[in-house]
Amino acid sequence: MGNTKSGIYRIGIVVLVALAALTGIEYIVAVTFNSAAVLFLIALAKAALVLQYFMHVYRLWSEEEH
Amino acid sequence: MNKNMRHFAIVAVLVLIGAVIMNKLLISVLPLPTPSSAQAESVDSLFRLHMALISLFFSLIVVFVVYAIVIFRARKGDESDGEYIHGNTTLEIVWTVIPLAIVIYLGFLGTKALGEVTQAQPNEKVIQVTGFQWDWRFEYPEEGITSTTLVLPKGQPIRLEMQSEDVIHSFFIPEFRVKQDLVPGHVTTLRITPTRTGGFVLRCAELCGLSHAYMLADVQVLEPAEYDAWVAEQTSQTELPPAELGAKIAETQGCQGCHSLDGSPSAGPTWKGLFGREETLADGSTVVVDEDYLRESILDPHAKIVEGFQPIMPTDYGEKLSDEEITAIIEFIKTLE
Amino acid sequence: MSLFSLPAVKGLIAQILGTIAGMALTTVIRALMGLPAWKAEPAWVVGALLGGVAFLFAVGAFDDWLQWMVGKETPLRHGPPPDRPAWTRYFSVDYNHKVIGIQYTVWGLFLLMAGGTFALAFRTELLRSGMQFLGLELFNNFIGLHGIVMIGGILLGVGGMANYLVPLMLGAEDMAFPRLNALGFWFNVPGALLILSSLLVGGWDAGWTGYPPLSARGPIGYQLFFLGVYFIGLSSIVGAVNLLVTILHMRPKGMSLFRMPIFVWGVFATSLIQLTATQLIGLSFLMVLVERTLGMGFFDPGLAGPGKALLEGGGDPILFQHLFWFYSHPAVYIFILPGLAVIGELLPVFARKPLFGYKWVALSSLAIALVGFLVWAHHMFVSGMNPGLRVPFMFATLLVAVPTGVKFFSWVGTIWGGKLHFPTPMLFVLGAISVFLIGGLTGPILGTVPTNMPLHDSYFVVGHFHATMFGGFVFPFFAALYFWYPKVTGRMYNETLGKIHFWLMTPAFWAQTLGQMTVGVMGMRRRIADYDPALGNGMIQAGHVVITIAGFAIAFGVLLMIYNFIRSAEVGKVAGSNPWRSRSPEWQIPSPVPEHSFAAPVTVVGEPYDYGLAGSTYVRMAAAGDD
Amino acid sequence: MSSVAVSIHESYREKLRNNRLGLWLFFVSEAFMFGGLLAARFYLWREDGVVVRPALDQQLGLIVTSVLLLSSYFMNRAETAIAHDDRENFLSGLLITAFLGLVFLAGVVIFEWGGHIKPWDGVFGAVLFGMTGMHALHVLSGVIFILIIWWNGRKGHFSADRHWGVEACAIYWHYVDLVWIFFYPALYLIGRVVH
Repeated sequence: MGNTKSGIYRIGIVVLVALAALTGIEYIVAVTFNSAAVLFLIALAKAALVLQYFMHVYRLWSEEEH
Repeated sequence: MNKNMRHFAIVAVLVLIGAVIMNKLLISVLPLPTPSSAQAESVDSLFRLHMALISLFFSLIVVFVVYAIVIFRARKGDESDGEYIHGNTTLEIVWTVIPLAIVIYLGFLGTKALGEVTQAQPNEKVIQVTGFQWDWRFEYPEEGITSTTLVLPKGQPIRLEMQSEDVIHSFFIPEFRVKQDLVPGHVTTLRITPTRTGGFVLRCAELCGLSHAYMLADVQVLEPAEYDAWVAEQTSQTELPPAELGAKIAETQGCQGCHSLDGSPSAGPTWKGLFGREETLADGSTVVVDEDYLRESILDPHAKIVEGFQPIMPTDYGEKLSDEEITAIIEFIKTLE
Repeated sequence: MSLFSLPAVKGLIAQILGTIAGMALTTVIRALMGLPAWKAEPAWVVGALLGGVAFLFAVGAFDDWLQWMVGKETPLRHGPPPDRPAWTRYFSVDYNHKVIGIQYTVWGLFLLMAGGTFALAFRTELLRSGMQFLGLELFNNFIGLHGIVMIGGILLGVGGMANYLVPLMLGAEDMAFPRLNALGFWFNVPGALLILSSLLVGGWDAGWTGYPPLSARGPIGYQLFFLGVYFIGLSSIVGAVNLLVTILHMRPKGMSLFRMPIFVWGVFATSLIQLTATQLIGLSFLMVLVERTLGMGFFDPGLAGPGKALLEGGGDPILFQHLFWFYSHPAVYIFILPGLAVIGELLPVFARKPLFGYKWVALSSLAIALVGFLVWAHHMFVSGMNPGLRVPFMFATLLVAVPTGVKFFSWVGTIWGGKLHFPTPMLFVLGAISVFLIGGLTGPILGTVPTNMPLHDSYFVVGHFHATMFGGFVFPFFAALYFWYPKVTGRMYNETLGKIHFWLMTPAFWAQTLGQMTVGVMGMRRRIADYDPALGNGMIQAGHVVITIAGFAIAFGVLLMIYNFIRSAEVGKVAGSNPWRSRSPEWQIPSPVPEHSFAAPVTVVGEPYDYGLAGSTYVRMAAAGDD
Repeated sequence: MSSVAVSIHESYREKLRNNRLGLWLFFVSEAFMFGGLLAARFYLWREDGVVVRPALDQQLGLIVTSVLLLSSYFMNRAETAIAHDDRENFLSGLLITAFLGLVFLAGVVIFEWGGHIKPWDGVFGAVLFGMTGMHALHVLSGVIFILIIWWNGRKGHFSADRHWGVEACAIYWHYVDLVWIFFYPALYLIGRVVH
């Protein structure tokens, strides 16, 4: 999807959908077998998505253009 | 290199001499009170080992430093540099690994001694300890005794179950070595087996407000036969006259933590000559101390505050004390002319 | 020039007005909500908070950012304020790290002396058993004030050394964020004033640790204490961000991490702790603050019991201790790591020999910082916490001895075979080693649970702690003050007075710390206004006399130092750029350091401590003439 | 001339590098504070050693969580837009983000805080208000930050080359979202419900 504007928008939507899906799964886990460990792992996965795609944590250690 | 070897040999001898002197010195400036419980033995032997190690390492560093100061000091006007030595990896590893081994061994010994100190004993006697600002109360559930003195039979393993009514306190008798906090909302335990008869003082070791320094209680360790006699004496007391009962309640409730009996100033008004006195209240009005006023001041202490005092008295005596007990306290106050 | 145009004075006035405004605001809001309009506690909380913020706005700490908010750019100001005398820059928001370093140091020295005065007051009270002149309430207030004011002073002292020295030692132009740097200092002024003014509203009597439930019920002074600590904590955090970015990003060409002066390593390790752990003391005090103000029962067990318990109680005082010590134990490493780094920095200069095992010394600082995060519960061995935590925390605590040992052995290795010189800074370094040694060696006995039981909350702990603080911070800090004094002022201090200071303070401190340990073992508890003269077979009285006299001797020594510094700034002999023949970058430029420290970019071409290696250089300035 | 321009550009890049690291270090610092609140939650919300939680409105929890996630998407969109000099999407993205942030705040302040648990209700009230209050404070500051950026953006500030202010605002906003990712299950999902 690359570096074009629409490409990044599309990545944003994909990440949003993934986050929404994970939130839904969280809710289902909570009302069915309520495992704190699983809930914590899902939260970690969501956090990783946000860190990578929204917060661009990689910019800290990459010399980049702007 | 040869010269260094000679230096090291001299230093090694000096370190050993220094360690022995230091250990003697430390033991004389750090005089532990006479150990008086079974737990104290475990603690003290570990204490002595620590003292020996402190002496050895103190001597090691200090002798090296002082020796270097004497031998390697620059002569007047000498602006030259010292030897160009960057470091020595073998040495670094040695002085990392040896202390590591020592501390792990110390941790192991500490764990073992901790096991001994907290070890549950067969036929433990349970005593309930309550701490409050700024006094102590001891209850003996088996015998049904409530006391302000902690009386213990010698040689008997004791389990203290401790609670606090207000803030954090800490149970500490130096001769017994062990210590444990009393935490509101928790029941904490401490095990003691007294091994020496005599009188001791229990001191609160956790800052608990104004009179923390004076939060003390007497501790008596008795021979088992004497202890039985004490129990018999305590349990035979029946039907005290109201004023004497009131005195006893006032003592176990710790009233004298804030209200003196001899007229000396404290956190609350003194009880000496209180009954019938005219008090000026914080709002400027006056009131004559009678039975109703005293009863109100116990049940709802913040209703009328005497001038010059803070509204700090707990408000839960209505729940803790029965009507008869409050009457008894009032009778007791009446006797304090 | 009118006194009222001085920014610091404007700030003070604004703090008072802000406090009044906050109180009025609270009263109006309460009246609008239909509550009784005046309630002292919330009014003071809001007032104190607004007052502190008002100080920062009025002093001008936010000026540039306010401009940025409306889209304007502001060039970095340099030099003294244009239309005022040069000295006024020390009472203004100034962006030069050297000015900020001096602001930190002087304000820190002031707080250290204030904290020391509290100590002398209650030390005099303890000269004899029985109550003499302080009274129980004031005594309890003073021990807490002594603790927290000293901690504030130490943090400022650390900040002073770090801010002044780190950019110079790295060969950097300034700190990474000069404006943030200024803000970081100015947080401390309203913060310290809040703490000191708590005495006016009843004080607080739970000691600097402020354990609830005691701290959840006392006078309003607690709230000012909490807020004051919060401000000083903010200063720690922004200062740490600044130093870490500076160290990681502002190094000149050739300055690899393992070529930095060892002091910078100490600051780096310290900043890592300050950045993270400080949040926890802020949080724990904030929780008590809202427990008092809004009735949020974090620490109040209340009516705990089965069923509806957690809606009506269930708070736990032990949680506070976990949160509190998560900062407050590593905090002592915040204090000592820069101090120990000063020892490592000065020894090679005065031994004319490389620092022994540079990498090991550097990494031992990091190791202490990291292990320091895993040992907090050794303050809680008898607190009633989960007993299963005792053994793991005992092992972790004992581990701290290993990297600390590496430092001691490396120091000995550094002076062994050197050409030792003994001016005042070197004397203080050697004094620091001896004092920190006894402080460090009495650590394991407290870290081992069974021996901790009799010693916990006794004066033995007081002795141990003061030895680590004096050996790890005070002695090295004084060494640093004497050492860099010629760099800062351009003149030498008076050597004789410096030596008198040392020979007065060192034996006095030894007597004090051993005296404290002695009475502690006899059964003297901490934080008590009165003690039983019968303890230690009646010897305890003599112990307290020794401690008190020693305390006054130390105070006199410190006054001598202050006099020396003030006087020598006028009459001291001109020092020249490098009186100690040091290799570090800051000594290769003129004294006092010019406004823009380095006239030309710095390049690092060698190792920092190659004393004794002929022809080696550490740093090179491009304009110095060599190719 | 050109060499001066290059050096200014260089210094902007250096500053950007510093600013980024500084902001992330600030996040690390704040993480310890939020972590302390989480630790308090798991320490205090237990009964007989079992993790519990109060009965909260699950619908409300899902709604505010979704709103915050959605706002993060629009924030990302705004940042991407300015990186490509698309001023229109940049400004609209910011406004939508700020609006969603306010919706989140309203959900917390009006509906959650208006519920049956109050701050003085034992550890349930204390922890609930402590966590949501501290988070709401960050959301509020984030909204103000966004509005300041929007105001300046409208006046023509920021470009594809120079928009550190926008980037800082964006990652701050995402950080607030990140915190909620952990707070949401801790408050609403984990543990046995007590009454």
